[in-house]
Amino acid sequence: MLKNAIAKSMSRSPWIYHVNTGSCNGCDIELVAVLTPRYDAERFGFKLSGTPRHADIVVISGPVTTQSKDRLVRTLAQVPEPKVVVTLGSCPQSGNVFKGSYSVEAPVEKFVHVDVAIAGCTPKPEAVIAGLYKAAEILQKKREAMTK
Amino acid sequence: MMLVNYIASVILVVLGLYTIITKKNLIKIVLGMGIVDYGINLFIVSTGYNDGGTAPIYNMTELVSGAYFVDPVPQALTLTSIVIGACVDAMALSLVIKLYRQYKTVDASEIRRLRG
Amino acid sequence: MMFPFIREALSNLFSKPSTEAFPAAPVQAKPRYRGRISYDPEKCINCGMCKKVCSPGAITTEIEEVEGGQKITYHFDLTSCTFCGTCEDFCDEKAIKLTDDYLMVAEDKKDLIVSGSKIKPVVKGKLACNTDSCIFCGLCAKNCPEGAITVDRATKSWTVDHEKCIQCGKCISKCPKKVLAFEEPAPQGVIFGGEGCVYCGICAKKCPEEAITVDRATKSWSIDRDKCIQCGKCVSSCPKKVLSMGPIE
Amino acid sequence: MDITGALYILFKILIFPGLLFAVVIGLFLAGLDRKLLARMQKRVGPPLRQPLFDFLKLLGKETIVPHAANKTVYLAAPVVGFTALIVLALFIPVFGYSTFSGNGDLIVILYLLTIPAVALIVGGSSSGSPYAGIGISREMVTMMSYELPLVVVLLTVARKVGGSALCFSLGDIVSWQAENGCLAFHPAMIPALLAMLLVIPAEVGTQPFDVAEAETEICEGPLIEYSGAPLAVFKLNTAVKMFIMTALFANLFFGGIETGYVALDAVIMVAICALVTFFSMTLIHAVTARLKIEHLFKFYWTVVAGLAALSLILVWVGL
Amino acid sequence: MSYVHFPVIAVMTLFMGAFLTVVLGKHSRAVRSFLAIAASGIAFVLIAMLVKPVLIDGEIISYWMGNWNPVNGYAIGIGYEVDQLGMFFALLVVSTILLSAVYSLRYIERDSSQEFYYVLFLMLSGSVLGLVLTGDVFNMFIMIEIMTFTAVGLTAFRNTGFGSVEAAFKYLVIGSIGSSFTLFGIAILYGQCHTLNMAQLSAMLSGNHSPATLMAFALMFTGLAVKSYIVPFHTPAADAYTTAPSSISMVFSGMVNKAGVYGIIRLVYIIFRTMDIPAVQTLMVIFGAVTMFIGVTMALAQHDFKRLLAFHSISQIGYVITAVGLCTSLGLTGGLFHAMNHTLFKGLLFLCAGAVLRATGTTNLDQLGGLSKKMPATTVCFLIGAFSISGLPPFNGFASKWLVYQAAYDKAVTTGNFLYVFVTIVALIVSVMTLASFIKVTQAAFFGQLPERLKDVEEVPFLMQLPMWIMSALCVLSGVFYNFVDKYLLVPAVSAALGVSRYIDSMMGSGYAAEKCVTDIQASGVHFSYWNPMVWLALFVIVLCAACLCILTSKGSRGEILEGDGEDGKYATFFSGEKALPSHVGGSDLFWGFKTDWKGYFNIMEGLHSGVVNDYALYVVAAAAIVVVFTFMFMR
Repeated sequence: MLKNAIAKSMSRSPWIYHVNTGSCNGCDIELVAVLTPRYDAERFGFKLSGTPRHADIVVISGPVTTQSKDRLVRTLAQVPEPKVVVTLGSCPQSGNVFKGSYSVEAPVEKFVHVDVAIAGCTPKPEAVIAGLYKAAEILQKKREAMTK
Repeated sequence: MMLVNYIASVILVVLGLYTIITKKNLIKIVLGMGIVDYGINLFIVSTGYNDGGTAPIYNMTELVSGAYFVDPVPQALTLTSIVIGACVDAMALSLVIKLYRQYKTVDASEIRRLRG
Repeated sequence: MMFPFIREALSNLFSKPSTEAFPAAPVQAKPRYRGRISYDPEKCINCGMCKKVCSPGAITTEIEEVEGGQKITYHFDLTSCTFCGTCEDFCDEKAIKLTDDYLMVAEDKKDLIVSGSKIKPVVKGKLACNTDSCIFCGLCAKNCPEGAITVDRATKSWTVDHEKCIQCGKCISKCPKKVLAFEEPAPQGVIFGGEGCVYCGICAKKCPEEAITVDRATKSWSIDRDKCIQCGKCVSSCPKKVLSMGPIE
Repeated sequence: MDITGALYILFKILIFPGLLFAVVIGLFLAGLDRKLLARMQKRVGPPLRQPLFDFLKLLGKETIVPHAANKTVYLAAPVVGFTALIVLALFIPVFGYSTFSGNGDLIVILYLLTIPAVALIVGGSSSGSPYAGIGISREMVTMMSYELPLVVVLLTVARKVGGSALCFSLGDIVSWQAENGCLAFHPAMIPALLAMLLVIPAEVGTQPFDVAEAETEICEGPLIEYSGAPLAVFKLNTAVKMFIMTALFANLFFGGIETGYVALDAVIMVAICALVTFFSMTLIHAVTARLKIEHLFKFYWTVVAGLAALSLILVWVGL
Repeated sequence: MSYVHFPVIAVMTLFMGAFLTVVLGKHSRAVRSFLAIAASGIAFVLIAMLVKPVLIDGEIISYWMGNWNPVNGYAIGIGYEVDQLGMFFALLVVSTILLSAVYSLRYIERDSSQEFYYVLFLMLSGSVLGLVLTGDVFNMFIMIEIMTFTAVGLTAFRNTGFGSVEAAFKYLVIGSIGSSFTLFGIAILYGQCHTLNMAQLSAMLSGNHSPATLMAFALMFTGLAVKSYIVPFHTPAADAYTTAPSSISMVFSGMVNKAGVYGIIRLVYIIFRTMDIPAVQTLMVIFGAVTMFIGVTMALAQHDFKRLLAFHSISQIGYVITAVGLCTSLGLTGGLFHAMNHTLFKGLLFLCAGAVLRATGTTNLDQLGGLSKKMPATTVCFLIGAFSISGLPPFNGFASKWLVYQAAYDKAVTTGNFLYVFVTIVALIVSVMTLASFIKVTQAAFFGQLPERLKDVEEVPFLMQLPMWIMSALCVLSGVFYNFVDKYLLVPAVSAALGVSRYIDSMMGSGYAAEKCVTDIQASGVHFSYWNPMVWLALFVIVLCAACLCILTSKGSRGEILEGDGEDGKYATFFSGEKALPSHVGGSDLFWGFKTDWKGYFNIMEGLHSGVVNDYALYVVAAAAIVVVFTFMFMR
């Protein structure tokens, strides 16, 4: 019973940790916009946490610059399982307009497994909500898989 | 009259304290401590004084009726106190030597590594 | 007042929240929102202009030789797209459109790639027979599905009805002496009519491959045939209609 | 002690007014706080059960002990804090109904209240993170800040109730109010009441006074390295602390409105707790921004302590 | 052999031990260790054997040296009088001695001229034990003097180190001024009463104070206050505690300043019996409040582990003086209990500081960090000590501080005096500040990042851990089973302090007190009720439940506790994604928010603690002058 309750709570209280790997701040702003009264992601229990240790969902924005690559990998390792990795915007998936630069390591999939990709440059807050919602569901599934 | 003794002892104590407070030289501070000691010793020995009393030594042959001797206890106290005072002074002076070796000065205002 | 928001906070408490009930009630994007790309391969003339103007290089093409021509596939990688809309602007055929679908969320990256393909038929020359080596066995005629070939062994004549021929190539494969073949087609290309040209240079501007050079001063028009991809943009954009597509020398 | 008595005490400890009651009401208040805050910001806000979801979710996460941490202290700290809070819950009567009859001594409460904070500090410190180092320093300064007004408020109440006799017992304070009316309606106690309202958010650590756990500046401060079950217990501690502080407030200032029926009392108590939560935490949270640590200290030692001292002086001159 | 000889034998054993050590112990480490342990052990056993007759049966042992019994109601010889108050302190002293001796065995093994260490150590122990057991004021003075210069010698023991000779010199100057004041007071008293016996003095002085005896009171009070290091006489104490070896710092704070406190209690409660005069209460309470506040704020500003502890010693003595000065049975109980607790937890903390010093070679908080992984036992002991001194329940500091607050506020509401309200608030705030400064030590020395320099640190040997564990256990036990402490130690001691006539009677013959019209001090105050022991059961059950909760949930999930190497990113400290570097938030970085708000105050305080011995002497003399003036203005 407790197991079920925990699994159910997983999708209802996902805490987000946001990693900016050299983003232009467009996506970052939209992510914050998601918490504003108009979109209010807190309805679903989303909360921005300040440290990866508290996080369930890691949101990556930015094209993963060479400088930030190690930090990203280290930070992701510090997130306790179950965790879901979400890429926000086009940059982490492809590098977007920075593609091919000597200082850009995108796509992020080279280092981590990405669970949900939210495309857009920047994504509309609704898309962010939809993406995070999907991530929360994946989180629950991962938890259920863990305890099986 | 013992009043002079008392006044003198208080003056000695005050002078000693004055020395300790105002003089920067460590040797002078130690001397000040000595002066305080002597003032107090004078005071103690004065408290036991009885005018016209003899030395407080039991000697049955010389003990005549009506004769009395000074209080022996303060004298014993004074002796003890002098011994202790001498110890303290010796200790203080030895510390001054050590201090001079470490700090190369006997100026109290320079010897202040421990502060705040 | 030390706390200017106290009144607002209290009045908000008793008023309706301004939150949109998003996942429950779908939200229409605002007009002119640039979202998911839709691509109509039928309209596409494979000019490649979109690919050229795309700054993040989100558009890729694949050309595959298939039966009946080249299969040309366009991939629009939404995870790489900046949604600037330049490709839409540059597409003369209106084959690309940025829709208002903003929900570009996927677990699998493939879901975020919009693709479309069409088969561009290959132009073949006419069927011809080298009658010098032909033995007029008639196998070709027998195998022709349309009955376009007529072989007369007696008169040693071999004829083909080009109207009926569908260029299926069965005859070629059946020929024992391998004397049948499609003729080399005349190379297609832009033909410059000359008469009436005002040397405006629109064709040069429209050319995605910059194959056309127009010099107004010397009234010269030249084309680099190697560069030309025969997209036909110059033809459609010519104001004086002096350009045409056709076989060239 | 016979078996029924033992069971009864166990009931008190584990269910009402001990563990279960405190936890449920604490989570309820925490949820209410978040919901009302959201509504004040024109948001829908999380459901009332959100703190419960958070708690359960954290239980299901991995518990990572960082390499730099001292494992024993790191894991024991939240449990110690939680234990202290539950003991506190037993000390704070539901108006007339208290577990240890009349033993709710104010000084004991004051000191037990420091234990959760100390647990947080020591736990954070043992995690070995420099962010936690900054966090614990801030938490400690916060504690020093609110302790002065809290002490003065408690002494004021003790003087008001006890007169010229020593009265540190919360039970006596409540029964005094039953006879003489709630302390909240005594004019001399109004400044103390306001001071107490301002002390609660710092004690609990909500928005303008949450310098110690400022997640945007120092990554949650002492909690930075915590994950999983220990973090869940820490979050639970905050929720229970909300209940403890508001219940303490209810007993100190609205003591005498008991009906005699324990269930009804409990409902009234929760209602007062909710009101206090709203006024002291939610409303202040909604209209202010986070203070700096030195401003926080100054604020508590001047404004709040001043209010409390005013009340103390008024009471001392016999008002 | 009757137990009446035990007190004298105990004192003599220690002095003989000192003598034998200097004769025999020069070359053999085993011999001097044996002598030190044996002497302190015998003293401990002898005093412990007095627990039954004195504390439980309530007997007061009076012992006349050389059988010089009083003649015609006049004391002639030197008397030893062991009442419950003296016994209480004697127990503290002998246990401190024994534990310190055990700790010293390994602690000073790297030092040279160890035989002198033991000589001075045993002489110091003997003098303090003699001080608390004697019934003669001049004997008391001599013990104080021996105590002072042995303490000075021990302060300067590690005289190659930083500032120890300087500290010793300052200690000597200030201490000898204090002793001189005491001697002066004793001389005046002798001039007035012609006796040196405490009981007889008490009988003669109670209720009739002439200007001369008031002067004597003021001077003796100042002299003993110097020995108990209350503000403004605290300056040499801070220096000496910092630079002395830790085993000696423990002795200083555990018994040397307790000797001063004992002297003050003896002075105001027994010899002069002035404690029921409100002016004396005010004087002591103000001294106590100022002491605890200045002590703790100075401690907050320190960067050195031992110096911080030294200022805490001063601060805690402030609590004791305040509580004792309230003159209620509650206050006296609280004060004595806190004195005892202070011996335990401060001794423990100094031993921890010593362990850190031995292991790392420094006590500078800015250079330490992360020791908890390397020295787990020390860390646990330190935490117990820190929680005890900060007064967290259920440790012993809480029990005694709780009594102090109750007593202070009780005094406030019963007298209606606002001063005591203020004192209560100060006491409560000081407690929080104490906690704050120990959090600073905890963070700076034991938790956080381990500096590269301290990679090879090792835990101290078992022989050094043993005293620490014993004291930790005592800290917890005396907090939890506080009722036993109260019943067997505090109640007898308090009633002895208040029961002047019994003291006089047992020394001078029964009926002597009544003859001189001496009445006991009527101390008001309810007897306290502690929280229900049932709470402890509750606590236990709940801890169990909480632990079960954790275990239960970790079974239900895969959330087992994971540990790993720092090289693995998962277990590295979160540095915003950076590679974990040794960056430690140490001693001087903490509490800057608080310190900026108090900048003015701290600047003044740092100016006052100038380190110049003349300034310190000036404070002593000025304070003595103030006490004299106060005495003459308000005690007539």
